[in-house]
Amino acid sequence: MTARICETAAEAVAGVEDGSTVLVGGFGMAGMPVRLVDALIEQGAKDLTVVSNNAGNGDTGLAALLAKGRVRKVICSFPRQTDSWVFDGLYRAGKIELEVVPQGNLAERMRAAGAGIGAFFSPTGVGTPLTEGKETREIDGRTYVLEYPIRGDVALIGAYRSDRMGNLVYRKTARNFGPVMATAAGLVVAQVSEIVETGALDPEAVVTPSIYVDRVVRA
Amino acid sequence: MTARICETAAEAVAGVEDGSTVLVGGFGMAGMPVRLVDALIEQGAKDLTVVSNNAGNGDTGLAALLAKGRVRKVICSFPRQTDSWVFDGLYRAGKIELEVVPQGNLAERMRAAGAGIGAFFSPTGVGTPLTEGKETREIDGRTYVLEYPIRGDVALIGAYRSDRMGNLVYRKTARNFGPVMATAAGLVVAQVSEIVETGALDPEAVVTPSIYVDRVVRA
Amino acid sequence: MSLDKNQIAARIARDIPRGAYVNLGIGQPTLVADHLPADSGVVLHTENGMLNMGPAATGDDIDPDLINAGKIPVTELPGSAYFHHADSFAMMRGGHLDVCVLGAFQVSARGDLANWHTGAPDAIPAVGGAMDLAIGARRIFVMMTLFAKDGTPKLVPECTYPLTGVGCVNRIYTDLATFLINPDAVVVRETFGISFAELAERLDVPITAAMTAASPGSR
Amino acid sequence: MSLDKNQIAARIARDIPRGAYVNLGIGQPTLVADHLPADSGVVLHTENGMLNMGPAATGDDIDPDLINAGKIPVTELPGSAYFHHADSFAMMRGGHLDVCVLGAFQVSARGDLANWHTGAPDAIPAVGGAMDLAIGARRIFVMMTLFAKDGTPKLVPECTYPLTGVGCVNRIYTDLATFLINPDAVVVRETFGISFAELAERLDVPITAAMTAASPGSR
Repeated sequence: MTARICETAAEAVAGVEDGSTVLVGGFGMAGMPVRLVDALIEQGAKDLTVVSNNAGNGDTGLAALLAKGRVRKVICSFPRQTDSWVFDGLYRAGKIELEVVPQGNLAERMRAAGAGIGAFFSPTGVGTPLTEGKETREIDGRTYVLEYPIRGDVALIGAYRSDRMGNLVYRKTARNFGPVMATAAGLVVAQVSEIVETGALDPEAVVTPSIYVDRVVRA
Repeated sequence: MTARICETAAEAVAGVEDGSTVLVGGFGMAGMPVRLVDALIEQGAKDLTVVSNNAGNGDTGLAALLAKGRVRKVICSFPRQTDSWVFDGLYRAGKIELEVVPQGNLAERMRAAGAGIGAFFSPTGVGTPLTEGKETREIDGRTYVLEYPIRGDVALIGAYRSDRMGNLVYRKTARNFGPVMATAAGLVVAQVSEIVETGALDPEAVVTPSIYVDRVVRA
Repeated sequence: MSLDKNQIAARIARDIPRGAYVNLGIGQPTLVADHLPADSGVVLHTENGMLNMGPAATGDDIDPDLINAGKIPVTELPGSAYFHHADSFAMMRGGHLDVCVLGAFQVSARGDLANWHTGAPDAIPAVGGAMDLAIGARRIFVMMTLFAKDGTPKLVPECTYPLTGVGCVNRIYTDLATFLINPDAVVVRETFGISFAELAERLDVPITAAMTAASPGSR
Repeated sequence: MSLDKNQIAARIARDIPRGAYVNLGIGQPTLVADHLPADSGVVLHTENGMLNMGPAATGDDIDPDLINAGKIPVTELPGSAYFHHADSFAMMRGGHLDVCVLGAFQVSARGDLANWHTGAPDAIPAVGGAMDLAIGARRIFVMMTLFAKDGTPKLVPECTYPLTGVGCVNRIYTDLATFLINPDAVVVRETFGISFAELAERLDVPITAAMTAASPGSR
């Protein structure tokens, strides 16, 4: 169904259930849907599993969600940053579970979820602690590890422009995980800088077609 | 290495060796690199395996390559068309080998080759004659079949515009297999309608980044 | 009165939800587009890489770069988007299309679909995107005559033709009746110019009347 | 005289072929960019979704949507292209980058790389794209000091830190020497302010002088 244009961020994140897996776009702050994460804090869903490249920066956005104790588990590639003190504290206190996934496997596992792929053999991480215990196979002389899809109940992403159907374009490296996460979740919510009339986006340059987008809010 | 802009189609296909696997873009005639296929006929490589969605239309392009007896095997999703008489004749005479692959598996197998994926579990074709004898696995209650990458020695693709580095954009549904094949071959040759100065293409709208393109010719 | 193909198409069009993303298979299913209300908001997908495809192109609007999966020139509507083949089939395989309407040679009582090959030993096999469509969309509607020209039913206990997909069909729209393929029964939702008793008599498949069998669990 | 980090970076820059596609890892490897000739045609990749990245941004050019993998604001050059994370890591994993330069804690004599984790039990694990880079590029150059601050060698018989990738390093550029990791030997190509004999004495890894061991088979 074509996307709904929401008036508020609260409307855009309404209905997220306790225990959900939430994919959160962004690489550091670029592409991070801060307003949606703030609205999710207001909304109150708890016991969440968050899938994102990082585990929060500073005290806002994802870090604030973590600080409120709403997140049970983080699946990410790079939790440790100079300004990840909220996550660091929770982790050292044993208050949050962490699954570290190599960044490319993280992206590809979500891509697999969106593309109907049941599992795939990746060469990344073979022979390292991050793939310990996983099934491996030698194919054509190279060793691969079997990786399974990561699917979200919800994806919160940041984009640049949306038309009224929900077609999205991004801006520079803020594109990052948004297009992949949009394919991999049951409910996809996009925070955008601008909403334009349908027909105003170049069909050759649409990055996320409207089929993947459920709700859009300008923020 | 950044792409070379070639003066002629002959220069663009120089060096293709006998026995090569050649990925040929296009869906029917849309996106079909006719000039490159013609140049390949001139160039003379034989004993080829051709991977393309169809097996030639009419008497030109891919059909002409087949008619010259240069192709040992075709891997495609849909050989039989109203104007595929060249292929039909060769096939019925036992002069050409055929591997029929569901269209999505064909695209995804080339994508896997380009993306360094060793193999993947696809739900497409399960329980049908086209996946007979292939490894299957039940994952999360659904049955999948294991599919392996298809890699080309050469890819011949059609695009709309290239800049001088080899960044490509396509036009409407002529995009089809081009971007995937460009990732999946050792030597990637693009026939384009127009070559523009580097910097003239919108970096947000580039579909095939120059890293994938080896030779470009205007045709 | 039994329905003609346009009447079947109209019947299907009525059952397509507003704003749905829909793929109409090559051949008769494309007629469904003519019967969608102008304000239906239905977005048509064509597997060769486009969303929000418009009607067939005529005259000066014909563009060889803009075709549908049947290789017929089409048009674009505001809000359309182009994408490459791997992305298009990821969209299909990943379950993002709401409805796909396909033709069929045979459908079995448990929803197996046979629509790509008659099994004739001299036929050149050609599958295209049929298998990807069959297993990909959330709901598969089949559009066909209920009986072949020789009078044999096309709704059968087990398909005798090679399968396209296993257990994938949700509904069958025919000239004589509409069937729901439910997990436990084939339910006749409505009949056209034939009585339920006569229908039961002419089919080798046990059928149930809708009044007793339709349930929220229907697929 | 031993080399300082800028001199090591200059040494690496000299070995990067013209027109190569290169990823420079976070930290010291980014210095290599400053030493590439203006006309090198080298195209820099950043794994967060960009090709043909320009120098770090300053002043008004700083754009929070345009950052590198180290989350530092950068610029774009003519001919750049943006793409999403799954596409970016497909590019890396698929072997399309010519060279990747990475830092390291340890490299083993057979080219195992350890650069993401010191193995300290209280460290929060964080891998980012390190494992994807390690196994993806055609050639991996490591840039590091040869000895840790405590004087222990970082070129070791077997890595004691957790691995990033197995057998993936081709060359090691250090302050005291440049090493080629060949299949059968660690070859010293050049030394800086240290004799071969002294180097052999201080390392626990058998080394060979270039004159006798460098061969066309060197990786």
